[in-house]
Amino acid sequence: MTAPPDIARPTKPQETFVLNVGPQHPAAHGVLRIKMTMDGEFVTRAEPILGYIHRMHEKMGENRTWAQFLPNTGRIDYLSALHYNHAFVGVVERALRIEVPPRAEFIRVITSELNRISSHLVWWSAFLIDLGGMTPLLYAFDDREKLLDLLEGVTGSRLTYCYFRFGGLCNDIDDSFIAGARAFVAQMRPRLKLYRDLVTDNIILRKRLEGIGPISAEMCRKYGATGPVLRGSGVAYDVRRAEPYSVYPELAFEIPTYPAGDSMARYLVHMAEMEQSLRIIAQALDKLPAGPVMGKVPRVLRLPPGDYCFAVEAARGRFMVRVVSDNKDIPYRVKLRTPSFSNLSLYEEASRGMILPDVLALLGSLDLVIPDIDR
Amino acid sequence: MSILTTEPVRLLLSLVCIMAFVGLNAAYLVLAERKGAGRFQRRPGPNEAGYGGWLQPVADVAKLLSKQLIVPPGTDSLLFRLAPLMVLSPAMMCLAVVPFSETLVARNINVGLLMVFSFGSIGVMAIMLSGWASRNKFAIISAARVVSQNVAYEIPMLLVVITLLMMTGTMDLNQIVRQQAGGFWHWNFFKVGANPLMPVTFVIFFICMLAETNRAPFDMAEAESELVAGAFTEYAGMGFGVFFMAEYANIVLGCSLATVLFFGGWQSPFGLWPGLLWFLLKLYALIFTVIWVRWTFPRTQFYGLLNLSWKILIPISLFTLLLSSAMLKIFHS
Amino acid sequence: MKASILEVPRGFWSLLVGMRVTLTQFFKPVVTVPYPRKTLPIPARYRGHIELTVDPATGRPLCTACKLCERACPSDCILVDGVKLEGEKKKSVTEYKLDFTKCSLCGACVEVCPCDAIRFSKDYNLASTSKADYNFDLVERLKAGRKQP
Amino acid sequence: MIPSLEQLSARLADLAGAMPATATSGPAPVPPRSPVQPADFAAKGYHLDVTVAPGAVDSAAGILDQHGFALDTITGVDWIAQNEMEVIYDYFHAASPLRIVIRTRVPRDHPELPTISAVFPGANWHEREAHDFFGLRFLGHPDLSPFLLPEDATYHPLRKDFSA
Repeated sequence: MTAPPDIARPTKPQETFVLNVGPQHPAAHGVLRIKMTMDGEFVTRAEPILGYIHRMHEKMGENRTWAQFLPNTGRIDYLSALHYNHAFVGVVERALRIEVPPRAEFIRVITSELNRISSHLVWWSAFLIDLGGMTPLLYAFDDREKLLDLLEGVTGSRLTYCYFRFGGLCNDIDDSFIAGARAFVAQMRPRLKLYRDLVTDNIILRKRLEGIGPISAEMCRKYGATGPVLRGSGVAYDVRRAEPYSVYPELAFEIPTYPAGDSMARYLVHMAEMEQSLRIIAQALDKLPAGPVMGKVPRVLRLPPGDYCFAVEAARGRFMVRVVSDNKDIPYRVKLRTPSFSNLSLYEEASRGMILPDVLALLGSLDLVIPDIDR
Repeated sequence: MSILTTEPVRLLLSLVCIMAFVGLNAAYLVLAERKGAGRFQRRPGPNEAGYGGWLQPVADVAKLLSKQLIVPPGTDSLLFRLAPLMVLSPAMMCLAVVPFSETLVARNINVGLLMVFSFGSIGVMAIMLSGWASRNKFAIISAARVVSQNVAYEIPMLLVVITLLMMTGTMDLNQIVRQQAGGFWHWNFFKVGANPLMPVTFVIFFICMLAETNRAPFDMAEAESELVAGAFTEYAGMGFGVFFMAEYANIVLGCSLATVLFFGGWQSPFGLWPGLLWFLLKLYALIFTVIWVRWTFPRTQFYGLLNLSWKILIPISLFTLLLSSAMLKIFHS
Repeated sequence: MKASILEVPRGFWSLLVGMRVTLTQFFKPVVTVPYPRKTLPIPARYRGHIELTVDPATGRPLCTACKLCERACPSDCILVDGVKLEGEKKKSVTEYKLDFTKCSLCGACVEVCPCDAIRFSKDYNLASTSKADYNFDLVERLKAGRKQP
Repeated sequence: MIPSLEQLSARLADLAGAMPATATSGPAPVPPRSPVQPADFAAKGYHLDVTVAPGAVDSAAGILDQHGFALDTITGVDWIAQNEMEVIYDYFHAASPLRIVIRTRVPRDHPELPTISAVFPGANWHEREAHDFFGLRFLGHPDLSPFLLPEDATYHPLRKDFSA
């Protein structure tokens, strides 16, 4: 609910107070701080203050070899590590024109989509915690646990994966993974129905999200917001379709969009994306070719001079790696364009004049990962 | 025996019993809530202290008691200390008039219902005071919310109670229970002959009770994802523990009232063997529902909460009131 | 008007549907594992800290102290030293230090090793109040027989 | 209105042509080339590589804004050997697969260029970040206080002569 016009008027400074939400606050997942200037319970200005978990990944990139930087990518957005892996191996493969075997590409897609579902499940449950519903968290984490078990079986880690390699993968999947992934797809569909019954159709949730924090497609464009935020504003933009990479062109899936632009639309986009991811996984498992999982890669990686970009659709939107090489075995510059950064940048404009619970609902619906913003 | 029945001793005894009842209930309802939440979420809940977690409340209380009571600098220390006392005492007072069985009632006064509602309003003030005295922005917002929430929900609740009063014609709680004797179809909840919307009135009563006790999905006062812990943010140790106890004491009170008003109090559902056991069974069934509701729904938005009261509950309860009075006039005059 | 009146029973129904969901879950068995009393099997590819492997023929570490892992490590947490014993073609390891506080378990060392002399252990119950306890000496650990099959 | 590559190149070439070519002091890293270069997407990851004078980045942003582009990111590259600072603007389009790179070079000891945050409000944060990391001064920017770095930071960690 936005403020009626008489409340949204510019208030005198002595009539407002400053409320610091974060860096330690239950609604600030991680260490985001939002300095809110409040007029009663109406927020006149919400200014995000960043940098509490800044680690300077970009400087680290200039100090280690291409291969050594790869583990870092999994730690930028810890919830969609595989997509970030994918972008970085993608940029090196693009520069060196490395052929990736089809089996490896299919496995990349399968694991990435599993990762996307697990990321969305975390978002969903954390969002519901923001809205005061505790139980969905446990149901989502129950499902996510199965996902993590699957991914741990092939990658060796549960969260900050480092599974993709330049030219392929570090190891092949086995039959138990394929069977497990199929079983997961089969049992996730009824679970999504359960989520719908428990939460999505719930009148309290709908009242809480419908019409809250509307973000227009134009505002998204001006701020460079992507991912579920942009799709929740009715724009069918998905890097998997706009700048096709890997084997996504061979797979059928839809880009779910909802035109309303409110928090409910962003919520519904997330839920629909999980279904689409399941669809992609099922197709990719059916089409999975045999063969090697590692292509021919030069022993010492030296990228030809110049700059290269590679964008992927991470769970939160467009993630782009831009590297500049000066023909050495370490990058000259690594720029990480992270989706949460751009998505949060519209927050100040979008949140103006709303009341505190709605501002926090909007914050949750943007699907932020704080290390992804601060890098 | 003669000493026991003298008035001062009886008073003291009933006070001690009520305090023990509230204390035990608060302690074990916390455990029940955590265990229940666990089961709703497919996990076992606390299971380490004692056999299956049965000593968890003891551990909790020991922990809370051993903690330092911090009065932050700059607070209004008198009000800050007074608020926890004020929040617990009304709930205990009100339980004095609740008939646990035909004879087991501390104070059988003929305006019991009135007393419950008048004392019940004090609890709001206590939370407001704690928010005010804490000198904390989150607490102030919470205090403001609690007041407007409670004002908004007092109205439909009283309208519902008036609907009932027109049927019963008395404010004596024991008398109200006696009127519902003989089989569950005589309970007020099922008296659709007097008012076809009786179940709806119960639902309104239940919703208002949740809102008055600041329980999820109406826990605007705490709203931990927005206001940290709301009015209780600055409280430590047993100060916080008392607020916690008061919440459960209020739930017990609210559910007892619902039992008495709608489900025949200590009457048995088959018209046979009335007694304390039935009362407790119904009481805990209702409390289970309260816990069940909390662990199912997200929190309502603050304006949604006020809208629910003013735009939905009050019109419906006014309608039931009119319907009731019309039916009373037509069929019973 | 009609829609907003219809919303009341529909909304109430949606609440009942939600309560049905949680109630059915209430009567299902718990899914959690009581951790210290019961543990789950660890997958074969689990990445614990690295450990040295032994040559089954000689019983000595396979490591030849070639220092490839030292160079591959992105976090500089490996320090290897070795000597060339008489009558042998390759060096053998005398010192293998792993600073586990810096390790990010990326596996670059394991992948780069030409003679499969290191692998991931399955050791995850690591807790200490002292940082110094994580300066592992893998040769010592190997001698102490921690988790060697 | 999805722009075609030719239209865009023409408009941006006008812009780049109107400005004097970038004056490079010191050894030129690459042979002089046309300011608007089509690039092979499969090899580089973008379609059009436009070099403009530092003063023209805001007009370039204006042109792209008219055509419905969105700002992807702004970043710097410190070419310490040439004593220059390169600033790169990435743009993407939500309705077409077009990707455009606008780049400019400013002297390293005097890194000033106009802000584009009036055209793209989202550039505000990207420019603050570039200021943090490279010390680039965006003229007309509302607030260039440290953003990701600590609030009292006076250093610029991504300059190549910075060492912790």
